[in-house]
Amino acid sequence: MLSLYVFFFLSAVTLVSAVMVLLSKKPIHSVLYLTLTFFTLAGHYIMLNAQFLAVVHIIVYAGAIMVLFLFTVMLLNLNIEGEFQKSTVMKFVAAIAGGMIFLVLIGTLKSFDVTTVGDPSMTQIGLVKNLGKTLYSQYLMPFELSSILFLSAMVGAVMLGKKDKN
Amino acid sequence: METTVAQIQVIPLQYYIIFCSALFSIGVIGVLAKRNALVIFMSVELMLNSANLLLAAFSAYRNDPAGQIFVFFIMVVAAAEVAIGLALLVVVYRSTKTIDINALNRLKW
Amino acid sequence: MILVLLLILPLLSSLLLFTGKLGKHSKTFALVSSLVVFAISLVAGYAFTFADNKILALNLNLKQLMDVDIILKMDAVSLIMVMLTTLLVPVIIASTAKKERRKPNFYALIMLMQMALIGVFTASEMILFYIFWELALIPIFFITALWGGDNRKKISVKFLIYTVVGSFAMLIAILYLYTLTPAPHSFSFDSFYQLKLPYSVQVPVFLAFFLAFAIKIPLFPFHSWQAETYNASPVQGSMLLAGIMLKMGLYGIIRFILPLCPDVVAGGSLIFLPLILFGVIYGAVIAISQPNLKKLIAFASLSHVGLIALGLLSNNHYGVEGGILQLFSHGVNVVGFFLCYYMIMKRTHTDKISDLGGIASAAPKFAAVFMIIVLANISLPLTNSFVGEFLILLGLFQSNMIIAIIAGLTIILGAVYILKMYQKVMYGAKSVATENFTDLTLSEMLVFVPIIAMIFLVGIFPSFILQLLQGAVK
Amino acid sequence: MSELVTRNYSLVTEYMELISILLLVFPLLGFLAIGLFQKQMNRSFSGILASSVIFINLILAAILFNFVSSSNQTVETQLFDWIKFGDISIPMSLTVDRLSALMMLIVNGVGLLIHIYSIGYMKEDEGVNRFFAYMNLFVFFMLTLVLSSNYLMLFIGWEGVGLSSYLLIGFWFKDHVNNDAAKKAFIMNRIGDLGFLLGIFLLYSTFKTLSISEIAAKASLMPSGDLTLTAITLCLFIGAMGKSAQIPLFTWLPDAMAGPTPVSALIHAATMVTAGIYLIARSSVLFVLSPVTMNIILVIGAATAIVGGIIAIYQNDIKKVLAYSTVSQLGFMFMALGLGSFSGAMFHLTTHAFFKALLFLSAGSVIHALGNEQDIRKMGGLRKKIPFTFALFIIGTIAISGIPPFAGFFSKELILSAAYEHGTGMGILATAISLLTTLYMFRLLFVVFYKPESKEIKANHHIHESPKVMLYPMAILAILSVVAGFVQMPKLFSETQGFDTFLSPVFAKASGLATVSGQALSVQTEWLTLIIPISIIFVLIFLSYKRFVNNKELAVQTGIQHVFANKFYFDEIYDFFLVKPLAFISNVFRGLLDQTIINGFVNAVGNGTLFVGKRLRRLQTGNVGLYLIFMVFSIIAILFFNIIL
Repeated sequence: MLSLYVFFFLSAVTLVSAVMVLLSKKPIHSVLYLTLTFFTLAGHYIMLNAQFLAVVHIIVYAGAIMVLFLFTVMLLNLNIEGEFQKSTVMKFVAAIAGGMIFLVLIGTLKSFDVTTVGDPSMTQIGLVKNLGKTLYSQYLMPFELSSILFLSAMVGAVMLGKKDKN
Repeated sequence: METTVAQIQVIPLQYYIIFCSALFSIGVIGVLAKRNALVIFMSVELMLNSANLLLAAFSAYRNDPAGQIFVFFIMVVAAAEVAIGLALLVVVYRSTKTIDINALNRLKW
Repeated sequence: MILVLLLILPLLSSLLLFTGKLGKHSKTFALVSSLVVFAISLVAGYAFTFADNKILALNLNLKQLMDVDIILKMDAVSLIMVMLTTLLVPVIIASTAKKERRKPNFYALIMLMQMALIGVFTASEMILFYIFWELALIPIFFITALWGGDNRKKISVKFLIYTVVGSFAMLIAILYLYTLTPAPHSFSFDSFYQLKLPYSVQVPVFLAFFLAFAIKIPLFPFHSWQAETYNASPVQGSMLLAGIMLKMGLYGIIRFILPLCPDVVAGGSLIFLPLILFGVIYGAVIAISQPNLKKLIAFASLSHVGLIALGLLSNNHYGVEGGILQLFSHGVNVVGFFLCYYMIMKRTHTDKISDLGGIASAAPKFAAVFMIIVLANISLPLTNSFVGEFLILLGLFQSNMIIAIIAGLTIILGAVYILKMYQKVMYGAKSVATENFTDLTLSEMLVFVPIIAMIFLVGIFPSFILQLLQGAVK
Repeated sequence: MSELVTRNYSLVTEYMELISILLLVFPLLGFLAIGLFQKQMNRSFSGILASSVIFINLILAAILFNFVSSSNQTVETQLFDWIKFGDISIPMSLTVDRLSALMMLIVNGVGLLIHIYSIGYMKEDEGVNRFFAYMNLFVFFMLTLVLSSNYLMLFIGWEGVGLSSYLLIGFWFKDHVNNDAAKKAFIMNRIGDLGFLLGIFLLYSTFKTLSISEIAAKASLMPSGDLTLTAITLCLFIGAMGKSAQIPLFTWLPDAMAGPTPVSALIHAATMVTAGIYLIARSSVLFVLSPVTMNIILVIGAATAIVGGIIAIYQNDIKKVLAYSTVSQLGFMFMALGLGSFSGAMFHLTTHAFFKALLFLSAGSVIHALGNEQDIRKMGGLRKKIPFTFALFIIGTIAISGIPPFAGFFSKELILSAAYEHGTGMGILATAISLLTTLYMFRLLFVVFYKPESKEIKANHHIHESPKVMLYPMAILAILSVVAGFVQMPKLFSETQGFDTFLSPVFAKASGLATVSGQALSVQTEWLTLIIPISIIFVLIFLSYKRFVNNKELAVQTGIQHVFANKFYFDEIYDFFLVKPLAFISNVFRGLLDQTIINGFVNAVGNGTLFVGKRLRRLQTGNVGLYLIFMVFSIIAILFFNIIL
């Protein structure tokens, strides 16, 4: 039962802070609320017995991505309040769209259930050891490819960020 | 070890589905309602994360590591995407002095 | 192995020409390589006649990499088509005048075209076939768009889009049939042939294939690109189009429609045969009042290929065999016809029939050559197209008498437009344009030699082709 | 296989087979040699070469003829398999029986004489080499036609002679009148050819073979009046109508006179136009078994004979008169065929070949003498200027008019007696038709040779007799026209029916199958049928002498004569009902249907796409937010439908 309460708590915090990401006027606040969201999500991962993911999640999102966002805000001096707002109609439309997609997603996914349980002995899949085994055997090729993706992303970012000589 | 699974399954899978859908919808609303490119990026992150969480949930309920592996890859892609995306944002800002997406309408007919 | 050679050699030659390193010698090189290809095809024909099961096959199994095998097969029909291709390409290359300095790319495109065409005729696997089928479009598109006449860009784009529309219909049919093949799905022709499709499936499959081929051949009413494209392309392009490429559609009918939709062909003769039949008459009738020589050839060709299609779809083995023979003959004749047109065009710079006249007295050699080709076009006995048309009409006659009689009217109409044209172009008094008409030079005569040789060879000894077909037509 | 067994491989037959092949080889070689070396060849040499080729052929033909007539065998020669696969096998093979031997002799004999004549006639022409090449080509195809042992090979010759006829009519191709005539001849022939071709299809579908002898054997087992046979024979007859210039396909033949006169003599009088008669005689078994067709042939033959004869009376072009005469005579031969008298038709064909060739050559000699003048109104009194030609012309005229003892009399007599056997009415009709001949021929004779000289003749001082190279062949033909008839006397005079007996093996099967056997005529009636026509002939000659010799100008035509002179307006009718509509339809198809509707539709699809694209472009506002909303709503829609379905 405890886990159920924890789940509700974490979910509530996540959703509230996610909403706050959108509602805050200043970008910097949005970034901070987003950070909070990521932390609560990490909590969810732990609850799902996916410890490795939780750790990676913290490192990647809270550590790297958020820092990038913060740097961007800082460097470009973007922390201006309410500079541009969409019209109310657009916001309304957006809200409706969001609501509809929520309903439709639930409608689509609700029928899903865990019909076939995989190998029941594989209980500790979230641990580094088990995950690593899968990753380096079955998914070796995509794993290596993702490193190339990273490399090219890095090169791309550097290229784009570089100031024009002229 | 059976207990771990049982313990997880105290929470019905439907809860995760509803929660993740809600989070995803918030992301969608953000993308649609905001004009600030930076916030739109963040909303995209929200969507990615909701998908991640759902994958992890399915993975745990099905005892299948593939789901978690995919989460892992999605993180990789997300990280790369943010790096490139923010770099693009910087470039855009340099040329237009704003990050309002409505300024980026050069592609119209 | 020989099949691979047939594909690789033109490709290599084409690539070498694309580099542009050969400069002035491009034409010579292209000519020599196409002759080599012709020689190889002769060897293939020789090997074919001695092969046990009358089939040359190559099967590269590539299942590990993708779901596509490379299967090349050469049966009698393929052999005839390949021979036609390899015979005509040297003629086409040799026909380019020295004055018109063509860039190496021109020859490279022709060689690429040859490779694609040979691919179409030898592929025995749907995806491979489809790739070659579309690949053949690319060179002819550029030949038309780069070296064509007035309005070339618009017309070549129209041509491209038009034919691609048809190809997509075919692609859909191919993919659909693929899903019907038994469990480890396969694109190979053999697995397609083993399908025994119910009638309700045959109809849509037939329609899809028929649309693709009807546009390619072209059959009425999908022909409107034809005259325009012939008119806009350089003569070599028109020859490639009319002589070989249009045969792809007819070849397709033999390869797919006949084995896959036999019930439709057998039962539906009253639905599509009248349409094709109308096109046959239609082309001939239009040719009568056509003032432009090149367009006249186009409409005459429309009429002739329509007749071939009638034969192939006549649901009678004489019709099919005659159709196959006529595929070959028509290719030779129409190229010959275009060659004659080119000789006139080169000297007079006009293709309006009313501007010409009196050539026969200035150029007796040319008049004789033109006469032979013209007579072959109206299928006089002892020329190649007579046997084919005879068998086609015989087949039609046995399956549907009325259609055969109406189709037979082309014999009369053909004589009308051909003789009218020949009279106006060659006879009478000389006009301004033909005043200084010179007779054929030796090298020009040489280009005509294979054409005329084939006209008589097939006309007098058609058996050497017909024998090949023995048993090929089920 | 059975063929192999039954074939008698004696040395003689082998020689004969070789000869029958050589018959085709020589003219072909002649054509190729003259055709290919046109430029290099000496102008006078080509004629000699061409003639000697035909001369050799004539000797060969004579040998074959002798063999066939003495041994009563047919010579079958297999050349090679032409079309052979599966169950269809059409060989190139030759058959020499008595019928083809006869035709072969006519073709080569008359051909040789005309070749020699042409050496003189075409001497001045610049295209003389081309001319002789074409002539040899014609002989080649004509022999193919005559010798072939199956219908498809016969069709080769059939179309081939059409081609040579086309080439020779349009020989002087600088003038479009000639080309139009050539074109017309070819196209009208093709109309007939289509009928022939359909007949071949029917034959093949019915009998599964195209060999003439096998078909005859199989057909003789079928009942008389069989519907398929009727259809086949009708189709074949359509073919014959085209080639032999019968109503309604006869208008090309008078126009074909645009060609050089020797061509008219050889192709359009003596040989090619008789191919239709040959075809029907060849297929006699089939025709005998279809009485309906026979009646149609009879009607059309009679109609053609009358129409041709009437038109001939009102023509003013010397060659046109002869041309219509040919039409009329051919019609007469078809009548004979329709009456079932195949040997009568063949006999008349033979004699007609001699005297019509003679007449044409004499006409050519007249034209030659006058410097290419063909209008008889500008002639007259030539009797004294060119006496030799005159003498030959008069022999021809007498022969064609059927005055005894010249050849025409005997052959006409054979047909007339067949007609009287059929019925008295038919007999009288046939007699009337043969009397028409007298009318137009003697009109021609008197106007050209007897009438007072016209002013053109008086002004022309270059009138000269033709050279010997032209006159000798004419003389030989004249002799033949006189004596050829004696091989077959009327039954009253002689018991030896040379011609009938000679051809009887060929038609044996057909006559055995013939259903209607006419009642034999009494001796008195036969005498009457002989004497009355002859006396009328002399009356007619006298009348036309009165009418034409003294008139300086030919009378102005009035009333119905216009219709006759304008050949019953056949050309105009064709023009109005066929040529003009075809041209109109062609233009409508080309301009309206093809360009406006079909191409318009295709272009409209393209333009429509462009148009819609231009409009839809407006959706691309450049507003990314808007795009996103579209996207999200699309996703919603997709998911929504996913739930529903």
